[in-house]
Amino acid sequence: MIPIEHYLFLSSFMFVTGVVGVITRRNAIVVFMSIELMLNSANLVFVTFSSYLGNVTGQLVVFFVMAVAAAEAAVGLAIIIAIFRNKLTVNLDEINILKW
Amino acid sequence: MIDLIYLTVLLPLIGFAINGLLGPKIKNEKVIGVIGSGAVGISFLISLGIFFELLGKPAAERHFIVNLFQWIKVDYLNIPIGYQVDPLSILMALVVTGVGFVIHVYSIGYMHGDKGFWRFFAYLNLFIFAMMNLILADNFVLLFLGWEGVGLCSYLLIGFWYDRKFENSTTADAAKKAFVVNRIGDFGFLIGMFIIYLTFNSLRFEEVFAQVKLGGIPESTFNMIALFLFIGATGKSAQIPLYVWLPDAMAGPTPVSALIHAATMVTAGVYMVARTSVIYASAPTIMMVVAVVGLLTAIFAASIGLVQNDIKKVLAYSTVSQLGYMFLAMGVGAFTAGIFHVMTHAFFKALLFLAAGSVIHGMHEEQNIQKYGGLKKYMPVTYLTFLTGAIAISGIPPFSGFFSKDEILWYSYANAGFAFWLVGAITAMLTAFYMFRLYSLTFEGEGRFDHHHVHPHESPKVMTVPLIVLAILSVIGGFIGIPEIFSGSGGNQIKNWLDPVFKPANSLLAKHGAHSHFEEILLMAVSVAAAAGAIYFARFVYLKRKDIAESASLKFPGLYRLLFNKYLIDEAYDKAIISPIVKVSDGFLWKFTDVKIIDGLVNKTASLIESFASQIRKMQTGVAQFYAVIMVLGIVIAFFWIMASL
Amino acid sequence: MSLESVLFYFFAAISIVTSILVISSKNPVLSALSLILNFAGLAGVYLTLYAQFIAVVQVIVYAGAIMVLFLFVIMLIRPEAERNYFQERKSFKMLTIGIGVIVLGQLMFLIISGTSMFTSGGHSEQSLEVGTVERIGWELMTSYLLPFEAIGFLLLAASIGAMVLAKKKFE
Amino acid sequence: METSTILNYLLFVPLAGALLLMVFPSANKNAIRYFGLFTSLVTFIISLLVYYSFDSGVYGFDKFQFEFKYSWISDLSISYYVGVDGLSLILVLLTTFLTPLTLLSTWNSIQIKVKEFTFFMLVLEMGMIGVFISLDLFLFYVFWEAMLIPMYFIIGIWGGERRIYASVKFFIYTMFGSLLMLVAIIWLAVYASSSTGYFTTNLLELYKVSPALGLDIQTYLFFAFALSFAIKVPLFPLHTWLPDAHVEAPTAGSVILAGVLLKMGTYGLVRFCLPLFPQASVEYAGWISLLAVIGVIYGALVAMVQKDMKKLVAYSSVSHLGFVVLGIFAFTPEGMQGAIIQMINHGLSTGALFLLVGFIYERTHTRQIADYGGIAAVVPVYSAVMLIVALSSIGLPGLNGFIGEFLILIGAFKSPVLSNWMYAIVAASGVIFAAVYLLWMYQRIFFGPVKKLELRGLTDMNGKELFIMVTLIIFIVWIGVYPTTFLQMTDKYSSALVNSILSVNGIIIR
Repeated sequence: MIPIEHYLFLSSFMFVTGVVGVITRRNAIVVFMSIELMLNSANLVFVTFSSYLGNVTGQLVVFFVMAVAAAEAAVGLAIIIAIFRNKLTVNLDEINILKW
Repeated sequence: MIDLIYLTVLLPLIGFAINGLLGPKIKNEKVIGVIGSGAVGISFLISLGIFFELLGKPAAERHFIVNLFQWIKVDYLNIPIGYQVDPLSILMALVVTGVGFVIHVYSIGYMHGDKGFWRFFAYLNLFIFAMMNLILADNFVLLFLGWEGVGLCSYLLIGFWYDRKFENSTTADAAKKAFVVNRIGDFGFLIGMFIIYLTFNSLRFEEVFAQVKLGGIPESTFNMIALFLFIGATGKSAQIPLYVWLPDAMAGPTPVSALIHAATMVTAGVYMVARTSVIYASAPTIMMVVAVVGLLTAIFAASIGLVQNDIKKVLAYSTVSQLGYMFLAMGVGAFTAGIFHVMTHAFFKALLFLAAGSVIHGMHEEQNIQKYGGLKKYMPVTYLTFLTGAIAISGIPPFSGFFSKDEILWYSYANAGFAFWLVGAITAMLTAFYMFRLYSLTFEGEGRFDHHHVHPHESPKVMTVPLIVLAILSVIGGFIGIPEIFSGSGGNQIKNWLDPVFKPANSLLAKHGAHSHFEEILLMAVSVAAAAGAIYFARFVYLKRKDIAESASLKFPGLYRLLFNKYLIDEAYDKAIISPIVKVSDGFLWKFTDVKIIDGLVNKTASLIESFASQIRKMQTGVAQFYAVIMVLGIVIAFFWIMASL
Repeated sequence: MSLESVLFYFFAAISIVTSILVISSKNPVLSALSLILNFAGLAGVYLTLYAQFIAVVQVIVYAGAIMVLFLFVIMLIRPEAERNYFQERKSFKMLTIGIGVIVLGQLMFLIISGTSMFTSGGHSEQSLEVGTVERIGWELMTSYLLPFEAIGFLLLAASIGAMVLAKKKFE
Repeated sequence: METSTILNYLLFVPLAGALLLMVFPSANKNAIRYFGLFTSLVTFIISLLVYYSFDSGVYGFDKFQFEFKYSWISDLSISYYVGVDGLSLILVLLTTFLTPLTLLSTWNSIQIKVKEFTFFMLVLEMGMIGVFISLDLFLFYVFWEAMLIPMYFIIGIWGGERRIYASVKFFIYTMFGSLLMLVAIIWLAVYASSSTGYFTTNLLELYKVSPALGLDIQTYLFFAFALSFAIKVPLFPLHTWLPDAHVEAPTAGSVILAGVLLKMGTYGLVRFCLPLFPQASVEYAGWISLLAVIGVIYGALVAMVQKDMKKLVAYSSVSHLGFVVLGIFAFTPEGMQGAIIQMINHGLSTGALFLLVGFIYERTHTRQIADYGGIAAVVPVYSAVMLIVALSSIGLPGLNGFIGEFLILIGAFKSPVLSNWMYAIVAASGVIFAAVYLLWMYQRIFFGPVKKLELRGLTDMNGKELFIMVTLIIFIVWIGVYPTTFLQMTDKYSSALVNSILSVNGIIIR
């Protein structure tokens, strides 16, 4: 019998790792991966509660999240390719035109 | 017949519409001229018919109002388009349409070949329309419509040759000046009208005058009304201080000067004062103001007229001077005499202008009298008629000017005192002098024009016949107003005719002590003698001893220049009023207040916000990860908040 | 210690280690591979929660499809390694990690202090039924039919979008 | 309450036309123009139908006809509630009359993005009609704001060189005032809910409860409303957006702006400020009238020295609208009637002036007065038409301007509220300046010798232009000679409004 907190701790840890990754890394692809990490940590919470509460909805949401994640990955990576094609870099420090 | 009065107004309007809209298509000058003159001619005939119809009625019943339709109605304010037929209005209508018709006919010849021929006749008809409204109106607002309407026509006709130069500026400038100065007067008229409405709750002559007669209204109110109305009159009738537009109005074609700026429109102010005589009679102070202003204008303009060299300018200042006479008459309570003078003046001044036009026509548009001379052998009809007019205006019996002018002088002596008579008589003398200066320099002596290039010739019949008609009127016009000392009690026809109109006013005026017939005859003799002397002196100076005039001007160079430059009034107005207003509007109101302060404040507010925002937006670095840090910090704070609330 | 517990801690340990590897390795390829491992570990964790369907999908979709996409992109554009990653912006990184630790601490505090709320519903044990393929399939085809269709549509749109974006310059 | 749906047609025909326009191919400019004209003509005919069955004998400022009500946001008692009385109707007629003429005038001058232009014009027409017929403050506010957008685009896309500056200034300036009004609307509705028991923006219900508010509250609300309207009027010193907007706007934009949009400000004052806050209106009438009189003189003086024709006409609007405001705040039937008729006059005369300036601008591409001179001989018809319109603006008796100014001045003179002749006397001196600036401009443009060689090649007005001007001049003369047609529409309304306000304030006249 595993206490529910352990699942949540695991999820929290992965989430924070993802956050740190998003902030510190400058390679757009790695930042993207960190985001996937955060998504998965959220998924874990959904599944955990679904299982503990005996409610199937959480798992269905996870299913949808995965689909969205897949879509997002496809589009996001395409954007990264497009940016790379234009600027020949995926270093986020150099992609800073979104300002005044 | 009286019901047809509206036709006298409508016909000129129809003439205007036909000539104005179809004129360029018609092209045929004869057709245009006949339409224009015909409209006025028929109006004259109708007026004449109504006149005789009135004549056939007892004096007390000669008053009719013909209402056409309701014009403005709000609450208690009810203004109809309605025409009033009474002795005064029908007399004026006869003068306007009669002289108007003659001048229309004359214009056919004078304007021959002008590219704006149709336009000219359209404007003239429009003028007659407006003038008839002014005269026949049965309420102040309709009168004001005519009042402004004649101002408009004056504007259009002064600026008729809009591409020509006139003196130092353009005809368009003169036209604008006329309209604007008139407007200043109209402003006064409007205010006077408002006070009338406020006091009497009506703007219809009948109702207002009926209430005036009832009394109970303080004199100060009447003073105010009369003063503001008089401001309107000074604008329209070219009195001090608003006379400045009339000399410039000579920029228009000569028939216009004759019709509008001598015979009819400029007398509108006199007519208005006569029409509201009851109000003036209730405001004796303002009556005195009117008399003084009239007198001052008379002598002031006459003195300027002494030295002018432009034939039309002399006549213009003479007109101003004569108008001053009319106001003097109004001011001293001689309403009948004033209107009488309006009528005779219309005859002889129109005559003088038309004759001057004929001279100008024959002299190839030359207007400087120093370049005339000896014209009587080239244009005999013009010469004779002009002489008739000059004698008439000088007040030599039995020409018409004598009767009306002398009546005025007599009343100013009887009602206002010797000083008024004296100044009036001096003015009469000056008038005789400058008229015969003009006459002598133009028609007598040696020709001073370039005989090779200028070939003076008499004008065609269409122009001379009107001259003859007016000359006859100038001679006999005075006989309807023979003073009672000659014709016996009740022998003054025009006085009898106008008596019903002025009776209320006369009954309000204080009666002065009786004067003997001897006094009257003595004064008359003195003034006639003075005029005759002035005529002789003028002929002597300008025909025999030209050196006197020159040496006089050299002896008093300051005075001469002052007179020649018309007392520098125009310049003073320009310096003191016009250019400061323009400068303040341009430099202070617009470029400073409007652009810098008001709009500057608006734009400053916007730019302040903008500069503040441009500081804030620096936070937007464009580095997405920086935003992420901020977001996480936000999460930290949010969590702490949740923890604290647990 | 039951087998469940052993498996859970084992997979959890894999997930934790690999997640750290994802964000700390210089080479993006290494990060990607670590992420695959992380997803696999998560799939194991899902199994301990009796979420069979999700676990399998996790492996197939995430570890299989998505991560392959990542690797392809990495290969395609060959981003240079973040050479100075460990030297540059040390203080900023430490600060970020500090913030991360604070957030983790807050989350743990909230989890601990909120446990009573989770368990008060009476279900303190994992449910065996909800994670089956049959159950999820049934739900998807009945109550969640509209979202299901919508998500299909979204994927279609995304794939078209990805193609448009990744295409050669569109003039 | 009798309901009628005719106002809905009036409102939505232009919108439907605008939407239908979407399916037209952009290249077919003439089809678009004809369709736009057709739609606006249909709207005009509908408004004539409304006029035909309108009963002008109804006494009261809160009696509306052709009412239609449909609950919109029922929780807040906000409804789509429209209706007309004389005041609304006369302005609606002005709107529907000017719009087709304006569209006709753009036949040649607008060549780019014709479809978009026509679309915006039709949407604008709907917005303007909506403002005039709304009987719900919230609905009014929606139209009031909605109408800014098409105008913003009309100035911003088809305008002159500094069009962006002008359009943004126009938008933000007007928006600023409107937002205060929105606050005031909500505030008023909240206050009113304490006596009605529920929140409502229904104008007729607010008419009943609002005058009972205390003077201090009324003052705040009055100024919030009045500020918004005063900007629109525009009342001195809030007028500076107007010259910029007019100068940069295309001719059609200027015409609509001057002809109708400015009237919304004065309409708002009459419809909302006065009856909703009678005590405050009377309390501050002196100050507002003072600003109005300053505006009359100031606008005229500044207009006098302008070098750009459009700017001159724009400043003359400031002067004319000053008259209107003075008439409104005189609180006499004469002043009110004069103000209403003067709104129409200004729409016709100034609209015509802008059209005329636009006509000549199309030919010479300059609006500087100094670039012209002596063209009366070249374009006689044009100069004659210009003269008539200028005279109407000057206020020559017999033409429309006189009726309005005369009534306003006479109203201000006998005003029981202003009780000082100086307002009217000073304002009356504005008639002098009106003559000065317009005639001076006229003289500089038309009189004298022809100034430049290229001016000799000017062509006179074509048939379309002449048609537009003749139509306008017919009304200019009509109002001048027989204003009863128009005065009687609002006769009862004006007396009722004035009497009610005066009786609320305990002022007895006569």
